[in-house]
Amino acid sequence: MTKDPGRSGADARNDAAAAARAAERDRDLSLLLAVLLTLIGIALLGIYWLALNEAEGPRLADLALGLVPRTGVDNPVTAVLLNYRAYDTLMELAVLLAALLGIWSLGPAPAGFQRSGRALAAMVSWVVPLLILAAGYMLWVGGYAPGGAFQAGALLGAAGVIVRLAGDPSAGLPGEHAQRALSVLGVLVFALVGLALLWLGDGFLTYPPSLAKWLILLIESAATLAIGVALAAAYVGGRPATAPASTLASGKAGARTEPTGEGN
Amino acid sequence: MTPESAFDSAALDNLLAAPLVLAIMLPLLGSALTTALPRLAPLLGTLIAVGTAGAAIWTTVAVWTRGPIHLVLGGWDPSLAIALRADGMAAALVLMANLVGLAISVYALGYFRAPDRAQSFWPLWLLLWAALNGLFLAGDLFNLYVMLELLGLAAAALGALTGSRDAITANLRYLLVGLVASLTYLFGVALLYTAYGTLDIGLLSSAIAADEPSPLDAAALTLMVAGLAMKSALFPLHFWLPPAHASAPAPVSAALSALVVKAAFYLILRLWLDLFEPILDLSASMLLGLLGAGAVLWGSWQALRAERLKLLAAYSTVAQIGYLFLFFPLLAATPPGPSRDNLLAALLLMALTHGFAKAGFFMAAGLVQTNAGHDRIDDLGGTAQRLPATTFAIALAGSALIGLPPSGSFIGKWLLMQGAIETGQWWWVVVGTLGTLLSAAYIFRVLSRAFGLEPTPIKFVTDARAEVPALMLSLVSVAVLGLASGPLWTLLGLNASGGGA
Amino acid sequence: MTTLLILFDVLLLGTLLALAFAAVLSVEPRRAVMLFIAFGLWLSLVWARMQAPDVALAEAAIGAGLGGALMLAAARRAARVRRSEANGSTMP
Amino acid sequence: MGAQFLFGGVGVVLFVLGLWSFLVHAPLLRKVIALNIMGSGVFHVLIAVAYRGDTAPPDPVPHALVLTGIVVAVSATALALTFGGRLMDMDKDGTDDA
Repeated sequence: MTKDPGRSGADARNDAAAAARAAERDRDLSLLLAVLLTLIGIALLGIYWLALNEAEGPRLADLALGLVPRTGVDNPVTAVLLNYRAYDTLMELAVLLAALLGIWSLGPAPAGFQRSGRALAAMVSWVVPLLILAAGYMLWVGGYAPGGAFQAGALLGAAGVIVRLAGDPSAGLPGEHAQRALSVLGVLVFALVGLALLWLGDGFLTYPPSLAKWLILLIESAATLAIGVALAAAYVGGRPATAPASTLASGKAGARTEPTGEGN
Repeated sequence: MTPESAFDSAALDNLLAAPLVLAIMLPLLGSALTTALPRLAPLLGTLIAVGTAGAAIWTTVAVWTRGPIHLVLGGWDPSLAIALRADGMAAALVLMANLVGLAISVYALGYFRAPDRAQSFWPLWLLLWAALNGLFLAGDLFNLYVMLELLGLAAAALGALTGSRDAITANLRYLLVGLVASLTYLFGVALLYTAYGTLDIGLLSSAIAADEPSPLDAAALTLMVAGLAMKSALFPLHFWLPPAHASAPAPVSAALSALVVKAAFYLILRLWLDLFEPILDLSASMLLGLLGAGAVLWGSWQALRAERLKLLAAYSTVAQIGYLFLFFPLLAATPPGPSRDNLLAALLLMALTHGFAKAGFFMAAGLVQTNAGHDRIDDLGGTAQRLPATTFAIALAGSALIGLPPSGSFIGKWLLMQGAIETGQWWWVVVGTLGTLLSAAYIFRVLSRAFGLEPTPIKFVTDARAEVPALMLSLVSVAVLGLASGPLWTLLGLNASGGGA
Repeated sequence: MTTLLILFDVLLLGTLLALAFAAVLSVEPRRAVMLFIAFGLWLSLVWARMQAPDVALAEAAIGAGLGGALMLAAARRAARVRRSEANGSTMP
Repeated sequence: MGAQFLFGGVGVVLFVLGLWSFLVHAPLLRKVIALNIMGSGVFHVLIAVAYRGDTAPPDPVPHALVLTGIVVAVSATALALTFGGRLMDMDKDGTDDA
């Protein structure tokens, strides 16, 4: 059904005639699918209309908005993300970590990175500090206005992308150890706060109202750093090179070990 | 916030909830720790694995002694917050998944000898484990989406760990299919939220039951089940499974085939029983049964034709998942009562047996592969002499896959056939029999190669750390589950399904 | 007044759909990514219009911004591979 | 309700469009773009459901769900594109690491 995503060009050239026939067949198939999916789309539109009609009342809106004063933050979306449904947000940080670990497991970042123009490099010196400042502002403002950990983390990640585009292959990220520690910071702090509250008798991820504001800020700060580092590291696209001085005996990670195809 | 009078009950709730929370949080924390301290990964990972399995056993014991557990996180209104829940069915699957997980962890200690392999494996494996426990214990539809994505990403990353072209290609496809599947599921969730204004499974269940059946419910069900069917590799959406499972490292294949696919199936079952029971008619269940029958026949046939041991095991998973879907039309045709409970227990018994047996089979196959340098079935001669314990594990797991007595799947299949005859759906008996014959053929094909005419072995166990877990799992699938399946019925009596919150 | 507002909304949504179709239908990788980024930014505009500024910010920064950057890098890589193949530097 | 249907309807169209493109286009990058548009469609439906006119405050719950979804989508995009990049490198080198 799905084609091999990475076909080499060589065998594609070899059988041009067959390819042309296949292309024709693909066109027919894609047209057929288009008709089919149009019908499905129309049906789904009807269903959506039904769903809108079936709903009585404001769904969760009034309940969620009404309880915001007890969540420790004023921005309702932050209240949902970090209080009502904090468990989702914790797991979402885990998803980001899974992606990053998956990227790292494929080995070091590929070589062949090309530098961009001089103009960009000059821009970096003032854009990056600005982005970092903006991230801090975004994090703080998220308590009562649009913003929060994810937007702030994204700005940090964007700073990393710009640094890499300007010629630093490591996107301004620290060495391997620091990178590993920072990228799990969000999950670690979040889960530990949750478990500590369970231990203290409040219940898992159940903040006491008097502390809620500060606990949420703590979690959000950790999450911002983790998201920023994870996004920038994902953009780098490979395991970080180990700084040779700071480690004892891991010449392995830096030396481009080829995957050995264990057991295969 | 908690009123003084309610404090005691809240404290008790906390204690009851602790094992559920720990079963999810321990592996998550473990993943963070093994990422941050890669050199200690095998040690930390093993400790966390033991702890997680302990939390899972604790969960099962808690459900066993006190009945279903329902925990609303955060102390908010149940419709607003996320709930965790464990009833008999969830507890049984959690127990199986975590015992298998522990065995896989021990096996992995011996399998991933190269440090950077181990450093990649442990954090991802613990994330996968957290996602599995999270899925079995979730009580919220959107939380299930996040868990599904976590499961999908971690599974694809683990599957590609060998770094070979085949593995990356197969797991990229697996990743993409999984993403389409979870978005399809999410669309169904969005429709349900639009109509009913909550994401909690218990509340939704009552809301759906209170309303007239509408096309909206049917559409949401279709979208969600279609997405999950893709993830559980239901025929004909199974195309991604054999290459992905066959190309992964052996401990990962074991986890993917025994646990990950089963989690998606479990969700279909839960949605079917908990949410959509009131709106279902026989035809929908019949369709699932037919697809299951296709899976049984096609999967077994392909397993018989497979040239490599791991590919055989992967196709056998397609077939075994098919068996589980055969139960849907029978459940739909059986009114609530003891015979329906029997069917449910049989279904669960087959799922659990397959979990243990397939994990044991893959782990043994991995040992054969590392020992012989290949896993071509035709060239397996002498394996019984070189790896007697491993061959024994394959034979045991194989007999559980066929459904020979006294394995758990023997009882499961027996009750399946009985149910088919009782409800007048005799054609499933034909499918079941054909599937059993085919599975006997593919298992004996492997064993006849492995037991070549060569001198008798000197030592039964050659590599304890790797062979014992495989052997244990196979033994559980054959002996423990078959001979001592009684407790399962008790545990299932503790179901909260349909009860609502 | 309301008809004007509806007209504005329809225009907003029409542009969104047009960008989505263009992104999906373009064959050239870099062009497709550029259109996707435009789609993401426009989407965040629509979401801001629908009283969802938090999500709009996140979509602009994460969905369109970082997602787009990742895709652009992939497109550049694909183009480089194609170029080196066209130069006949591939191994048999 | 009219506005909700108008906005959400576009989400449904985006979902179906993305699904179609995912099924018929082979190159990885196009599949990833298709997936992202499919996801945006679902998110758009949720945002539309949250919208309650220009005067009433919107429902924050779907907003939070979408925020979560956006991060999940970009994670998946990053992983898929890295897989694809690895395959491309293997093509270029003409080697198979196995």
